[in-house]
Amino acid sequence: MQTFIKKRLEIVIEHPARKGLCAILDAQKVTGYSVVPVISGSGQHGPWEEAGQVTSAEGMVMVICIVDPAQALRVMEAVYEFVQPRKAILTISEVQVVRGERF
Amino acid sequence: MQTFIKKRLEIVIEHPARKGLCAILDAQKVTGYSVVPVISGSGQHGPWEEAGQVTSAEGMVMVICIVDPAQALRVMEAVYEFVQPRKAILTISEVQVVRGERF
Amino acid sequence: MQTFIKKRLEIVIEHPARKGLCAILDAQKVTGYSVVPVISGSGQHGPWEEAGQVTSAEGMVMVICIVDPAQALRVMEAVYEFVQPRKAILTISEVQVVRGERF
Amino acid sequence: MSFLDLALGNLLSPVVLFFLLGVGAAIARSDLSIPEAVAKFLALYLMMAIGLKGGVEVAKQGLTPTLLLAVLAGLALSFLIPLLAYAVLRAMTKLSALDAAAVAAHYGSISAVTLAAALDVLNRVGLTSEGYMVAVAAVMETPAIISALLIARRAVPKASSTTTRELLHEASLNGSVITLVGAFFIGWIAGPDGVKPVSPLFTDLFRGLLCIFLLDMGLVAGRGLARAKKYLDLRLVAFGILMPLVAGAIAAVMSLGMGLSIGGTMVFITLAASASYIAVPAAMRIALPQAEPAIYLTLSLGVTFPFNLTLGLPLYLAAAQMLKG
Amino acid sequence: MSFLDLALGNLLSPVVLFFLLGVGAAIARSDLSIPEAVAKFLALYLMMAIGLKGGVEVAKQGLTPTLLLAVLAGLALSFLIPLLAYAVLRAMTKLSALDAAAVAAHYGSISAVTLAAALDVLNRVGLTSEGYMVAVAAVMETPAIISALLIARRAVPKASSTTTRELLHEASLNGSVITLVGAFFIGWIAGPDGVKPVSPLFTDLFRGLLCIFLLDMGLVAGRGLARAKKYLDLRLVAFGILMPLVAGAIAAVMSLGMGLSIGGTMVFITLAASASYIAVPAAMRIALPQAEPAIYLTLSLGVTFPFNLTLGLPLYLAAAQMLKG
Amino acid sequence: MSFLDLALGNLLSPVVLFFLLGVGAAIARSDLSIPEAVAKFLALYLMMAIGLKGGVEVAKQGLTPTLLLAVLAGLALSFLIPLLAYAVLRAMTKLSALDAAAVAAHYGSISAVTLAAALDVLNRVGLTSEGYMVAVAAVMETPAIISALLIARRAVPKASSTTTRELLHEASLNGSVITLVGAFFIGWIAGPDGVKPVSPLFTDLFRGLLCIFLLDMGLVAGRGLARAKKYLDLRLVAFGILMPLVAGAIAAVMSLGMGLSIGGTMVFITLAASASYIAVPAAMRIALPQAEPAIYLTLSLGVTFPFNLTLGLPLYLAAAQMLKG
Ligand SMILES: Nc1ncnc2c1ncn2[C@@H]1O[C@H](COP(=O)(O)O)[C@@H](O)[C@H]1O
Ligand SMILES: Nc1ncnc2c1ncn2[C@@H]1O[C@H](COP(=O)(O)O)[C@@H](O)[C@H]1O
Ligand SMILES: Nc1ncnc2c1ncn2[C@@H]1O[C@H](COP(=O)(O)O)[C@@H](O)[C@H]1O
Ligand code: NA
Ligand code: NA
Ligand code: NA
Repeated sequence: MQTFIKKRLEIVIEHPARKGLCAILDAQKVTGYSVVPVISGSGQHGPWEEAGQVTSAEGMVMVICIVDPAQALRVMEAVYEFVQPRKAILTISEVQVVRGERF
Repeated sequence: MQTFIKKRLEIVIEHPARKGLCAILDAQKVTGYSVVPVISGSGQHGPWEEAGQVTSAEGMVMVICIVDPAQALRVMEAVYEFVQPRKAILTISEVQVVRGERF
Repeated sequence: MQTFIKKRLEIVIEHPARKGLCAILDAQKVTGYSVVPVISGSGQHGPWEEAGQVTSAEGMVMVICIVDPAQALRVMEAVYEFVQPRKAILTISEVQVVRGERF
Repeated sequence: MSFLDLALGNLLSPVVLFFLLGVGAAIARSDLSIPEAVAKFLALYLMMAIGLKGGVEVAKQGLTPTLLLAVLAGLALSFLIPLLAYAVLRAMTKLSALDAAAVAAHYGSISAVTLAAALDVLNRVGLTSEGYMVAVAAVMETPAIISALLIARRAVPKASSTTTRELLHEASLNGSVITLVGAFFIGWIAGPDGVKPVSPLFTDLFRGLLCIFLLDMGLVAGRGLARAKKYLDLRLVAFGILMPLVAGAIAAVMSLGMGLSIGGTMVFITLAASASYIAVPAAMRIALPQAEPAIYLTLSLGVTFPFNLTLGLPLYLAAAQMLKG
Repeated sequence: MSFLDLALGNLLSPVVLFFLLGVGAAIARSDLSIPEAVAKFLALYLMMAIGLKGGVEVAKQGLTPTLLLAVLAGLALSFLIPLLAYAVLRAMTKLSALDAAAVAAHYGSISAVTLAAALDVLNRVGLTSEGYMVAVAAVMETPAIISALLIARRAVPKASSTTTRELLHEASLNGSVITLVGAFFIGWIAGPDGVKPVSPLFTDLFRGLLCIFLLDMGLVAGRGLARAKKYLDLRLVAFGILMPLVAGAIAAVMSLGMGLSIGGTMVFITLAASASYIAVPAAMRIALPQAEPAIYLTLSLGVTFPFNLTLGLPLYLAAAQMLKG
Repeated sequence: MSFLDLALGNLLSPVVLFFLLGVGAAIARSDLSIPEAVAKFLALYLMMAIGLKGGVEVAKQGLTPTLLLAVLAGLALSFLIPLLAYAVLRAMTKLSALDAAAVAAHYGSISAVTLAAALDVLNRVGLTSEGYMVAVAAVMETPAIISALLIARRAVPKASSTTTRELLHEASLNGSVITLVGAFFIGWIAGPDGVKPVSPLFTDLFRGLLCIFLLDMGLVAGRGLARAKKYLDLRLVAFGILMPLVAGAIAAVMSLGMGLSIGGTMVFITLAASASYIAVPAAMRIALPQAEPAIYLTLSLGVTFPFNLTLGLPLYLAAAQMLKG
């Protein structure tokens, strides 16, 4: 079974900034992304919990985006520019996929 | 601390097809899997949001399965056959674990 | 764009033990962690579903923690000691980050 | 009451106004949203409330032979409407066989929230319907799925790897069907006195919670409309409005020989005219994964449901009054 | 009323019927489910409603010396039942010491939804209970956890790395205990007049929301039963039915000297007979992580709870009538 | 009634007691929590209930010229309070310009749950307020955000990459604003008769659900307080208590020329004195991402909201009685 190497971007970002991030990914013409909830966490700004919150100001989400290595750098730079002034974590890792032409 | 190399399958798949996928993983005798919610996303079929949905027809979930490299190919092929006609993303990456005999 | 290599710990652990795990991560002075919900799964103890549960005794969560490679071993050992007697999965993988000094 | 009066009264009721608020908010791209857990709970609540109400009515009125007639008529409609819908879609639109079969399934089945809104309309004009119409609704949920699957298999032999048996199991044990049927029998067994202590929740709050549910439906429908352009052309939109009228007309004709009350007739027409948006889409993702969900969801939720809710319901009531009045 | 009448009336009440619907749906492998957020909210609501009701009663009736007696008796039961349960489990079944201790903790503590169902049964037959029974319920939640931990430590010295103090903190600040106690005091402080404006929510909707909660409990219990075969043998099932009877009998005997009303006696027996399914399982995962949760959850939720709900409650009422009637 | 009577009656009402229960549970580190989905739903429900109520009142009383006056006064307050708050913060505290601007935005905008609690207080003492105060509340939500953004831009030119137009769109289409305004118009259009069938949900349950919402607010506020030490110093805490008093006093003075009833005056003061905790924090994360959220959330939710709820409301009522009594 042939596999292809891709990059997996994982961005933990504040809920209110999620729309903006997705707009940037769309503008970079990535083939897609998935958003996973984050229910609590801790960082330089201290710990937080989603439970009971009525404002989404403090919540975070995790955006996962599989991109082709040829485009990874471009996407990363655009994403980095957006997340840089914000509470956010951006990691990149290597994954393999079967349907290489999809990404 | 000794670690062992394993494979991490990450499958983003439609909510209604989740049971079917888990049945295939069970049939492949994987030692386990975990299902993580996906709350929104975008792809070839356009963007979607879980919020407010009463039908689960459009939602996606992420199934994560740690398998032994010796079995990874077999599991991947079985999974691929199932996800191939569906809206789904399948990625494989390398991870290390401590309790090697568990997987 | 310069990137730095870090370690990504991914721990699937029982909901009631989550506070304890986070306390250990805090004690290890990691720079942060994020907790992602798990809605169902299967393992040696059989399958489980979060739906409808009123007790959180059976649910699991996934704790993700990006750490510096220099500290990874220490953190892993502390985490391992805590998860060892419990239902839990601990995996480590390699990721790259842009803001290296953050972790 | 004339159709115009009925339509106006309907359009100005909070139930419809909240739906329109939802549609407007979605089109204006507001971030208003109802948590998924709450939306699913409200859907369940409506099923329980409708089921209980029907069961209590049957406990009060007893069973009549009309029941059997109505159930059989419902079964027949659910099986046959997909055939008609499929033929129309293939003749009139450019949908592929698979997509057409998937859409057809939705129109043979029913929409519980349209039923709830119909009961609310009847309530507002002071009419009631036969309690067993809930049983008719329940039997109409599933056959359309089977019917559509058979159509799809004939057109595209490799369309589906799901066996009919698996699908039948899946569809008849669908959570919303079970809740509706279960609550119906509970209402019947417990009777008016047994159900009374739970009526503050299941009767008094019905309309209020229906408003919130319809706000949510409006949001979802409005967001669906945003992508309608990509997936629907004018002919499909026309189908989404004409199909309920045709199916409703067939049901109206069938009802002539069935001895239903005005309210019962309106409910029967509504069931035929409504298109599923919970159970059938999920079943289609399993049975016909290659059919495009955006097509059938947008049609059912973005075109047919709003039409039925705003203009359809008063029309069906006017028709029922004409036929049985 | 005879036990048979009581049992039949109970089995045909919507509350129990919805529970059975849930069990049936789960066994038939329906995909019916209640979102976790809603289930947790309903559990919280029941606590608030029970607490307020109890507090208002105390505000109306004032405190009587029986209160102290009942609280002390409850404390004693919660501490001692685990000892008895542990001894029985080790003698009769093949459970390991750890698993037996963990199961024992559940039976010493109480189940709030069983209490809610008991209040519903009393309501149905037109009886009331002492308001302070809520306080008794609250004090019975935690001691069993400590008791079981001490047993486990003695049997398997390395069983737990949690200190008793940590656990005591954890258990007494458990969300459900806090809600129950808090609402009790709020009801007491605000009194009948203060609580009246909130009674449409906390009184009128009580039974309806209890139905939905029990539908959910039925689903969870039914799903648990699917794995019962793997974890429970006949002796464990027998334990799950006999233990509540034995604990209930002890409570019945204790109640003889306590001057409780019929309703209060039934509630006291029910508290003793019921097994925890929210607070204790979570505490056991922390304190005794190596005990198998499938065993104690299946026993408490899949065996003891259904037994109490269907046959136990009418039995405890009949017993209370016999003792105090 | 004297201020003391009012304050005591307020403190002993279930609504405030449940808030205090939540604060206590959070400080004691209980694991009590309300699922996020439920909390969001309750926030939405309060908006719908308040909006409908206001709309129905307007339908009953008709529009008066005071409406326009009150709306204009509200607009002005929402625009100007941030200027005042910013100046005070920069003069009195060590907050950076960005943080001060972000905090200022919260005080210009309003808190719907404080409004809900104010309506509850009026209800308890048998007073009502002008229905259109809901419209005033709605127009006060957004301008403060724009005002604060302009301040921040002037102080730190690169503070925000969001254009004013984007932000205006974002803020005015905020879900809670849309719900409040939408429900207001629905109440107005449907009128008393149209809204009656939904009043079991939106009127009868209002206070009960407010209790649960306030329990949740208490938990969130209490958890926020835990980190107050890190982010707030004494001067900031003083600001969180004095700012509502100052803003309320300004509103009181303005109300003198406005012909409002006692209830309306109290509501107007409350709107000015309350600080936003849903819409503004989210907008600030978008517009001024480098401002520290822990500061403005802790101030608004942990200091100003509890102050308003416990002592502020009776004070504002006493003031309104003095001015218009
Ligand atoms: N090292 C880390 N690993 C995983 N998640 C993190 C890490 N640091 C921060 N986060 C997440 O990002 C959020 C904001 O981080 P911070 O800006 O450092 O407070 C935290 O609350 C976590 O959810
Ligand atoms: N490149 C990607 N990275 C991450 N998730 C994706 C990607 N492409 C698609 N998805 C997810 O898979 C779903 C279906 O994809 P599609 O079939 O392309 O519409 C999307 O809505 C996303 O949730
Ligand atoms: N191989 C695996 N891959 C991913 N998740 C797993 C795996 N094994 C177990 N899990 C998760 O850990 C939970 C407990 O596992 P166990 O203790 O083996 O029953 C399961 O219910 C899954 O959620
Ligand atoms: Na139909
Ligand atoms: Na007990
Ligand atoms: Na204000």
